[in-house]
Formats: sequence, structure tokens, C-alpha cells
Amino acid sequence: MNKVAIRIGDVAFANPIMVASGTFGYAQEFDGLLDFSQIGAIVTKTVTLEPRTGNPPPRIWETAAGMLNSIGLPNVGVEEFIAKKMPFLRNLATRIVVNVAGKTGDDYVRIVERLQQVDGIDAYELNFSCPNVKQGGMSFSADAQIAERVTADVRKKSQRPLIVKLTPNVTSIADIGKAVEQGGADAVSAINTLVGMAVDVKSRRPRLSTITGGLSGPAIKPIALAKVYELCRKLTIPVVAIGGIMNLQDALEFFVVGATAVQIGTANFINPACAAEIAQGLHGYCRAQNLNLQELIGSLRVEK
Amino acid sequence: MNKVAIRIGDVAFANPIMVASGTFGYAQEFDGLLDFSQIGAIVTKTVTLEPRTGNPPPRIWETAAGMLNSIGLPNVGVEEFIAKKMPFLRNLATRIVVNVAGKTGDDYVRIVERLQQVDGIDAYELNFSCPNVKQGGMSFSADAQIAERVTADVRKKSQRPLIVKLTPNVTSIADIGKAVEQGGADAVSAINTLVGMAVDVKSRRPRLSTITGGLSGPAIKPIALAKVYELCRKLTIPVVAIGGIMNLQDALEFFVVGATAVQIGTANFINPACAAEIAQGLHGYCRAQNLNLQELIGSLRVEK
Amino acid sequence: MTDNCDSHAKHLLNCRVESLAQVAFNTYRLTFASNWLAEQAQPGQFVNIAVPRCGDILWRRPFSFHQIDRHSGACTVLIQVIGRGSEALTRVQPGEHLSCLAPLGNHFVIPAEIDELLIVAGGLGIAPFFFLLQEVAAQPYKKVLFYGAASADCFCRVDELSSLTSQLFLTTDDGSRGEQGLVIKPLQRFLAEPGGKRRLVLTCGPTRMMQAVQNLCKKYHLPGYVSVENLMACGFGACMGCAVQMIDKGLSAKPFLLACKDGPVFPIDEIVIDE
Amino acid sequence: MTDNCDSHAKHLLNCRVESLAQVAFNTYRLTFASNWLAEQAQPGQFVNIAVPRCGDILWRRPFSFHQIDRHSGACTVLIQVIGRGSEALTRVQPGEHLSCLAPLGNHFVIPAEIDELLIVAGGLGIAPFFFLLQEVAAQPYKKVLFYGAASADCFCRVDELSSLTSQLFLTTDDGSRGEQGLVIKPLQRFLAEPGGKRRLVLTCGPTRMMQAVQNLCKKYHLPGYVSVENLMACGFGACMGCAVQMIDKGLSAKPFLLACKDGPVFPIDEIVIDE
Ligand SMILES: Cc1cc2nc3c(=O)[nH]c(=O)nc-3n(C[C@H](O)[C@H](O)[C@H](O)COP(=O)(O)OP(=O)(O)OC[C@H]3O[C@@H](n4cnc5c(N)ncnc54)[C@H](O)[C@@H]3O)c2cc1C
Ligand SMILES: Cc1cc2nc3c(=O)[nH]c(=O)nc-3n(C[C@H](O)[C@H](O)[C@H](O)COP(=O)(O)OP(=O)(O)OC[C@H]3O[C@@H](n4cnc5c(N)ncnc54)[C@H](O)[C@@H]3O)c2cc1C
Ligand SMILES: Cc1cc2nc3c(=O)[nH]c(=O)nc-3n(C[C@H](O)[C@H](O)[C@H](O)COP(=O)(O)O)c2cc1C
Ligand SMILES: Cc1cc2nc3c(=O)[nH]c(=O)nc-3n(C[C@H](O)[C@H](O)[C@H](O)COP(=O)(O)O)c2cc1C
Ligand code: FES
Ligand code: FES
Repeated sequence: MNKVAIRIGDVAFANPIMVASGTFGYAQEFDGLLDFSQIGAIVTKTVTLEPRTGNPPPRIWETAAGMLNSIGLPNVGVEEFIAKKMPFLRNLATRIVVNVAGKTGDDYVRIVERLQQVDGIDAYELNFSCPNVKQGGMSFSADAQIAERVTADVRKKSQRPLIVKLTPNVTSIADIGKAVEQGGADAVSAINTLVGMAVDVKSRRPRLSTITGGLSGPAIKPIALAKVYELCRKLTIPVVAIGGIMNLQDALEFFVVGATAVQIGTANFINPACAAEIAQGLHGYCRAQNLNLQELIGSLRVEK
Repeated sequence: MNKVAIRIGDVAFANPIMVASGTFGYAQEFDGLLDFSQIGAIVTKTVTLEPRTGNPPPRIWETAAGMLNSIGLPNVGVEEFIAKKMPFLRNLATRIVVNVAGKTGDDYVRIVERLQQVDGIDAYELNFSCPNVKQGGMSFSADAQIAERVTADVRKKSQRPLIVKLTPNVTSIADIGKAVEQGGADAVSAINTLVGMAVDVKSRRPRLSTITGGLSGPAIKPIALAKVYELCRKLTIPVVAIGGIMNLQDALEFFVVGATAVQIGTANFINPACAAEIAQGLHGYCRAQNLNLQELIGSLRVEK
Repeated sequence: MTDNCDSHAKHLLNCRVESLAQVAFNTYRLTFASNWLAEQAQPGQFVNIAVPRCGDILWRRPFSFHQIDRHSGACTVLIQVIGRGSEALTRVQPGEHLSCLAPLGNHFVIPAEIDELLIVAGGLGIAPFFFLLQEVAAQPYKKVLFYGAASADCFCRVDELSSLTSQLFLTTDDGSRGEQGLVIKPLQRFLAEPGGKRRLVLTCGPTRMMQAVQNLCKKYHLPGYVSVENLMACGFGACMGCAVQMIDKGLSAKPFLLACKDGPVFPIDEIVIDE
Repeated sequence: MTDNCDSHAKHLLNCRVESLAQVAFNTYRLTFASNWLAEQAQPGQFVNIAVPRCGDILWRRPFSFHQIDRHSGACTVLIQVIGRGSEALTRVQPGEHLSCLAPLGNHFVIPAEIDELLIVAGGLGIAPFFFLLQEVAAQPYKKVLFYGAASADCFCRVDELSSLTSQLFLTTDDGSRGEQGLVIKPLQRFLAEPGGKRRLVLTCGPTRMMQAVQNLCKKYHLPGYVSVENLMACGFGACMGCAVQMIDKGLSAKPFLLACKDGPVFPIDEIVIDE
């Protein structure tokens, strides 16, 4: 029996270990480095309506137990994504979640409408939260009303589960989470990166071309855990946890606070086989402890 | 000539290196470990109207390049602070900034009124942002209107400079900053800790008795830098930077983005002489580069 | 006995590593040089050592003084490898320097007028008692050591400890040396027999063990002291993170003490012993 | 020449450290064992090595293959200590294992029909050219190396390089060995003289130097290749962080290339060379 299977909307995932958008490309780069069938899902690099070239360099900087990025969502656009990337993706023995972003609410609707015609996609993740896109982006994730409306609009066009990805850069992530739940999201994923910055004192220049960028990696894990916990307490839909997960132990912490699934981000850069190893580890853990993942999820003991 | 002197309100500080509230006690524990006269100011552990015992253990947890705390503002209360702690503090050859917190706006007013009668205090820092105090605390820091009103109320009673300490756990720290500037603050300080969490998977318990706590240390430096930069761009009053500063290089980054002064927090636990060393280092840097601190402040080059 | 040591007494020292040697399973003896510290340190006190070259390990790591050579200035701690910090500290090379904040905490003060000193140590809880036993070697009272470990290869310096004590009880979880079972068992038997009138109990080790000792002290109305090993961010009273809960006797307005400053040695009937 | 290598070709390998030796000021030669890698690796490619035991150093560190013994399986990189990662890598012990992701990036492909191969290396920019020169040792064309360093003690393996080249120009900033000044100076003189018709220029080193070489290639209409050393989070095309800006020729819809995947070797007239 599969002790670690999960569901989001009406789609079943063989295990709850996914790879996070923007950290796994469209999977091709990882070919040969891990067995795709061992991971629960691949979340693609964000796809936009039109091709985007991304931000000028420098785009990345290493920080204490973390990294800053301002990649700027370079991608080939939805049409070329369908033509060039989907053929590879749809042949992989794992679930494919396509992450989409737009400058306007209408963009999200149009991309999803287009992707509805395409085979081999199992769910959508709406990126409401990328801090590196200058025009828009932030407004969707920081304004509950807009977030709810856009979710509802996309919901109408989508026959597949919708996961809405939330930014941590807000006073109350649960308010936004509740709004998208209201709008019809099947799940939320959190967190995207935190706004951060670094400076080269010698040249007096920011380390990133966009001045600020997004912070990810182990440094943000405690913050991610607090946000995910807050979401799990306040929402009824599943929460997909993201943020600083490097190993099985990290992933387990998120399950204990209530996450239904987790995504591995920055860790893929350091150990490309990380997600598969964590998935294998989770199987082993559940077997050794003789428990179902469902018993682990939300098992935090807070009475005292 | 002193190249590194600064001013906040009408008070001059010999140098811009301060120690952060809650990380330096009331200075006694550091006696013999550093020369107090080398640091610009000591910011005291938060003082409240009534004594507080603080949160039950466990109160701290180490994270990747950071730590979580939920100390809960234990302190002897304002009267005993004046009777027992001020005699030691006022004899030190450095500036004394008393950090105060209350459950209500009125509490802040009453504490500052009381402290106005006491010699040897150079400024106040209003802690609007401690995430570990259950009753209140957060509302002051996350609501611009309340923050402005409380600042204005305290302003009326204070003949000394007011620094308002801001939380990073908000959508727009600059909105709160502008509100307290409007309310009459002489400076803002930022950031307090970020809400974070850790879990003991084995026992399924949170690592802190209060479930969530405040994250500090090098892990948060990129976030602090982005917040401080945002404040420096949007406010006209001085910004005192806090967050993950471990050495001179870190401090310089904050000056480059526009901070007038910096506070050393978590680093005091690891190297009790850290603040004095950074202050000495800053003197040396300014001498070697033949520049005044004022030329360094806000020298970030963002054209490109 | 729980007197705070003078706050001026602690220093930040850069100490040369003299030697490092494995002494038991996963356990190492690290010796560094400081004449000043070797003069100052008292049994029960500890040193907070910065983990070298590990930027993500923020805090120093606290270790009890295990042996002090007051003449040569050699200060020794016993380090059990349990995580990344202790692992890194057992990779240092002689000649390297370690940043040491010490001496920290209060220390054991044994009244001269006792008949029997009963020491109950579990695992690495033995660390401070070697130093203590050396210091009280000339004292006339009886010294009884109850020393439990997981397995025979986990014991440290049993022969030397044997020569420093009047009686030594060893237990192991797996029975590979001494009596099989918890160290509490021989202690229980010992206390059940009539013995010295003025007994003092000292204990350090796993939480469960210390709780059991606490209960026995209560049962037999024995004075005792416990040395706790809370997590510590600073080790010198600055962070207030190492709070220890006091047993509520309806008296104190101060429900928490600090393990690093008010302790690590506490009267066994005063604090709540918890994970 | 800038062909991507087959994406299946890279592997995550756990390689035994064979030796570590200082070869110049602040510079070490690290050799690890991998028969597979020693067969696969091409000059210009690199290995991304995880820094052991440093939890706060997130990224692997990229190093060019410096020497490959295709028979024994010994793979050597040259490491200059510039920060904490490189420092930690020069503290590993023979016998330890390093996690290596390799081979990564494209590689130099030298057309057989050239007359002269001109290599311009600054500092550690020499690293990949040793391997390259070994590989092309049997080729008939002339090999000229322009090698600049800060000071005499910064040069690596000059005697061996000398035997692998037809002509060798050394420069140092302080004049302590070779000509005093920038390595561009002898290159300028060389190019000003009439020489081989079909010249190819390769360069790797400090940004300013590579920019100067770029300008000279333009001036003399020489084909050339530059090997860049951008910061890399992944090293295999996953993060898109190592973007290199293409020179806008009004043609390409793709203004950025990835240093780790499309490079590190680029036609010198195609990319903007920047810090
Ligand atoms: C006053 C004092 C004296 C001490 N004396 C000694 C001694 O003489 N010899 C010795 O080997 N150890 C001693 N310790 C414990 C020692 O400090 C810890 O084992 C060490 O800090 C662990 O560091 P690490 O990085 O290896 O483990 P980490 O990676 O930090 O932790 C690994 C695991 O061990 C747990 N842990 C860490 N520290 C402690 C602790 N203090 N108590 C209980 N669990 C902990 C953590 O929760 C975690 O699960 C003492 C502690 C204190 C407070
Ligand atoms: C494809 C490629 C091949 C390389 N080959 C070699 C080689 O053969 N031998 C060798 O010694 N080095 C080589 N490098 C550079 C090497 O990777 C860096 O020096 C190393 O990663 C620095 O790590 P660190 O932790 O010591 O420095 P850090 O502490 O990370 O950085 C210290 C300082 O150096 C700067 N820095 C770090 N990395 C680079 C870089 N790649 N380029 C410019 N500045 C940098 C940082 O901005 C910082 O100011 C190569 C880099 C690339 C991308
Ligand atoms: C280099 C990089 C690129 C990213 N690109 C995207 C992206 O295109 N779309 C998106 O929704 N999130 C993107 N993210 C955010 C991650 O998916 C993830 O939410 C975040 O990095 C936190 O997880 P981590 O700490 O495990 O990396 C990116 C992150 C990184 C580091
Ligand atoms: C243990 C601990 C206790 C703290 N107590 C207080 C406090 O009493 N009042 C306050 O305003 N800030 C308090 N802070 C926050 C610090 O002053 C500072 O804002 C924060 O730690 C970020 O700086 P750092 O990363 O340099 O530590 C505390 C921080 C720590 C780590
Ligand atoms: S460890 Fe900081 S007060 Fe005890
Ligand atoms: S380093 Fe990640 S794409 Fe090049």
C-alpha cells in the first residue's frame, strides 16, 4: 500500500515531494541526474503569455545559508512552452504542474485557457508572488480582493486543480490564503522568496541588477514554517509547503505543522537528486514508523 | 576630528554603533568584556510598566545562520529599572537609549512620563514590534494609524529623542515608518525579528513554548537590508539599521543603503566585544578611506 | 553553593589547542592552554567555545570543565559528538586556537561537614565530576559514584574515577559492563540501606535520570544539587534564553532562573527538571 | 566550439581526494579520482564541488579542469583561496570524499587548420589552459602563451607550460618575474608584428584583461574565445542565474546566454564582458 500518496483537487500524487518552480527548469537539465518517477510532481519554471528574456546580470548572490535571485522569469512564452517543452515533460512518469504568471488577471486566464487544450498537464500553480517582476506581480499577492477575483476567473476556465502560490511579504498570508480559497483554489503553495538585498561595499553597488531580489534557502526555513503553520490553521484546502527544505528532516517539519505536500527549491541546485532522495527517505520513514503520511500531517502537539 | 559622529534628534552620538535591545541586558553582564565608551549607545532590554516574568522554556532555538527566540520581554518593570539598573547605566561613558514597550498606547505614555524624571537617559526606543508578546504588540506595528497616534502621544510627553522600532512582518514597512515620522518620531529603527518557527519531529512539538518566535542573526541580513533601504528611500528622519550584523563589512552595507546608525544584536551573544570591535573598525575604515561617515551614508550607486 | 561568580571573572580568551584524543565511543578529550583559566575555574563551571569555520553554526557550544591542571594551565573538556558543532570541535588540530568565553556559571560548593558525597552521573554527565573529585580528593568524607552509560565503550576514565572515589557503581543499558539497567537502581539500593547521616547528592545527566534523582532526594529528604544542560545562546546572562523553571513554592516572584548565570548548578528541590 | 555537451553526460560523483599541494602563493592543486570523469572531461569544462562541512555555504564551487590523467583517472583542479569556500576546499585531507557534479559546460574546440594558437591568461585564468595545451600537444600549429600574474610567486607550473608552448611571455604587476606590467603589453606587440595568417585567440582571467583582449581581437579581426567565471548557483542550467549578456547585433531574440551551459567558453565577439 502506498502510505505517502496525496490528493490535490481530484488529482492523486504518488508522493508529496515536488520540485519548486524556477529551480528545476523544464526538467531537461536534470535528465540522468535523478529518476523522475520517484518524485511526486514537477512544477515547471514560470510560463508567461509572451516570451520574457529575464533581468540583466548580476542575477544571483549567495548569502548566509541562503541566496538572492532576481532572475526575472525568463521563459519561452506559452506557445513555445507547449511546442518545445511539453513533449519532454509529458513523457515523464510523474505529475506535471505548470506554473503560470501574468502581468494582469486576464493574462492568467488566457494562459490557462490555452493550456487547457494541452495534454499531459496535471495541475496549475498560479504564481501571484514573484517579487522580481517589476510590472505587477506583487499586487496580486498582497491584495486579497484582487487575488480572489483572479483565482475565480481562472477557476472558471480550468478543468484542472489550481494551486495558488503565495508571497510571504505580507502582513497576513492567511488573509490572502483565505481569499484564494474563497476564489476556488484547490490548494495554496507557500512560500515564495522573501524580498532581500545585498551590497558590494567596495563598488557601492547592489549585488543584483534589480537592487532587491528574492531570498531562498535554509535561512528562510523558520519563516516558511511559521507561514505554512498559519495557513494550515486558517484554511481548509491543502497547503503545499516551500522554503529552505534541504533534507527529509526539514520536509517532515512541514508535514508535522500541516502541509499536505512540499516543494524542494534551492536544494536542487546543490544536490540535483535531492527531491528523489527525500521522497525515498519519506517512504522509508513511514515504513519504519509504521505510519501513513496522513497521520503525520498536522500532528503537531501544541497543548502543553 | 570625529569622522563618525551622528545625531538623532538633538542628541549627538560619538559613533553610530549601538547594541540592540534584548541582546545586551542592562549592560552589567558585559562589564569587563568590552569598553563601553567605545560604542555609540546601549539600547536597554525592553522595559515595561509592570515587571514581567517572560515566557516559559524552551525560549530559544538555533537555525541555519540564525536563531529563534521567544523570551517574552522578562524585565523588572520601570520602577525597579530606575532603582536598580539606571545607577549602573548612567555611569557608563556612552549614550543610554531605553527601550520601552506596553500593552496599550497609554502604557507607552506612562513609562516615558516616568522616565522623563530620571537622569542619564539619552533617548527612547519604542518597541512597537515584539512578536513574542501575546497581548498587543503586533497591532502597534502593523497598523499605521495606531502607530502614528501612539507616537504622537508619547512625543508630547518626551523631551528626549524618540526612536520607533519597526517590525518587518508587514506588507509595507515604509507605510508604518511614514506614519510614525508623521507622529513625530526622531528616527526609526528596523528590523525587529521575523516571525519564525521550528519543530521537533521526534516529539511533534514546537521547539519554542510559544510555538512561533522571532528569527534573528545573519540569516535575516538580506531581508533587513531591503527593509532599511526601503525606509531610507521613503523617510526623511534617520534610520537605525538592525538585522544580522556580525562584523564591520555587514555594518558598512547598511550605511551604504542609507542607515544613520546600526545596532548589533545576536552577534553580542557570540562575541561580546563585537560592537566595540565594529566601532573601532569603522574609525579605521573612515581614516583609511579618508571619508566621513556622512559621505558613506546613502552612497549606494543604483544608476547603471 | 549557587552563588553567582563575579561577573568580572569571565573573559574572552584565545586558547591554543594542546591535544585532542578519543577517550570513549564518540567522545573526545580536548585540552587547551590557559594559565589564567586554570587558576580561576571551579568544578561545575563551563566554557563556551566558538565552533571554528562553521558560519551557519551561530552559537558557541558550552562544555563543563572536566579536568584542570592548575600548575601547567592545561584545561580539559570532554566532548561527546552529538551534532555538527561538537563534530567540528573534534576536528581541530593541536596548535589551532579556539575562542573561549570562560569561566561561566556557578559552581559546586561542598560543605566540609558532610559524611557522604553521592554523585550520580549519566553518560557525559560525568564530565564535571572528574574535576570535582580531584578538587575534593583530600576531603575526609566518603565519595560514592553512580555512573551509568549506554554501553561499556561509553565509559570515560573509569580507572581514574575509581581511584578518586570510595565506592563506584557502574551500570550499562546493555549490561556490557557493570550492572545492567539504569544507574538509578544501585542508587535506590544504596539509599535504602542505612548509611551516613549527612549525605549530599550531586547529579548530572539525561533528564529522566535527573528527575529520578530528584524524586529520590525528596523521598529520603536529602539535600542535592543538579547541573543542567539547557540550550544556551550566550552563556553569560545576556539573552535570557536558558530559562529554568522554579518549583512553585508560592514564595518567589521570580519563576525563572537562568541556567548559565544562576546555574548550571541548582538545588535539586528548587527547579523543574525538563527537556 | 560552443556546442553544448550532451545533457546526459553530467553526473553527481563522490570522488576520493588523492592529493592536495600548494603550487603558488595562495594556490593549491587538488587531485581527486574518477576514471569516468577522466575519460569524459574536455578542456574548458568544469566541475562543481560541494564545500564539505560548511552549512552556511550554500552553493557548490566551480573549478576548471586543470589536468586530467586519462589513464590513471586523476582529475586535478587548481584552487586559488579567495573566500571561505575555496579556503575550506584547501583543507580537505587525502582519503576524504568530495561531492563533484561534472563534467559541466561546453569546451574549447580548436580547428586543426590554424597556424597559431594565442592563449592569454591572467592569474588563475591559466587553470584550463594547462589541460588544453596537453590535449593539443601533438598539433602542428604554433602555441603562444601570454601569462600574467601579480607577482613571481603567483605563477603556476611555468616550466611545464614552457615545454608545452612554442613561445611563452610572462608578465608580473610588480616586475618580480618576466616583463613588468599587464599581460596585454606583450600581446599587443605580438599582434602588431606580422605573423601567422590563421590565428586563434583564447583568453581567461580578470575582467579588465579579457575586455582588452576582446578589443584587440576586434582591432585585428581575429577570431577568439573567452572563458568566463560568473557566479553560479547550480552550474548546469537550472537556476538561470549565470546570465551573460550578448552583444546586441540586432539579430538575436535571445539577449542572454547561460555561462554554465552555453559557456563557459564563448566566441569573444558575442558577449558583453562584465564584472
Ligand atoms: C552548562 C553545560 C555544560 C555542558 N557540558 C558538556 C560536556 O562537558 N560535554 C559534552 O559533551 N556536552 C556538554 N554539554 C552539552 C553540549 O553543549 C552539547 O552537546 C553541544 O552544544 C551540542 O552541539 P552540537 O552542535 O554538536 O549539536 P546540535 O547540532 O546543536 O544538536 C544536536 C541535537 O542535540 C540536541 N542538543 C544540543 N545541545 C543540547 C544540550 N545542551 N542539551 C540537550 N540536548 C542538546 C539538540 O536539540 C539536537 O537535537 C553541556 C551543556 C551545557 C549547557
Ligand atoms: C566556470 C568557472 C571556472 C572556474 N575555475 C576556477 C579555477 O580553475 N580555479 C579557481 O581558483 N577558481 C576558478 N573559478 C572561480 C572560483 O569558482 C571562485 O573563486 C570560488 O567559487 C570562490 O569561492 P569562495 O567561497 O572561496 O569565495 P566567496 O567567499 O564566495 O567570494 C569571495 C569574493 O570573491 C568573489 N567571487 C566569488 N566567486 C567568484 C567568481 N566566480 N568570479 C569572480 N569573483 C568571484 C565574490 O564576489 C567575493 O567578493 C571558476 C569559476 C567558474 C564560474
Ligand atoms: C533561482 C530561483 C528562481 C525561481 N524562479 C521561480 C519562478 O520562476 N516561479 C516561481 O513561482 N517561483 C520561483 N522561485 C521560488 C521557488 O520556487 C521557491 O518558492 C523559493 O525559492 C523558496 O524555496 P527554497 O527555499 O526551497 O528555494 C525561484 C527561486 C529561485 C531560487
Ligand atoms: C534573544 C533576543 C531578545 C530580544 N529582545 C528584544 C527586546 O526585549 N526588545 C526589542 O525591541 N528587541 C528585542 N530583540 C530584537 C533585537 O533587538 C533585534 O532587533 C533583532 O534581534 C535583529 O537583530 P540581530 O539579527 O542583529 O539580532 C531581541 C532579540 C533576541 C535575539
Ligand atoms: S544562555 Fe543566554 S542568558 Fe543563559
Ligand atoms: S549557474 Fe545555474 S543556470 Fe548557470
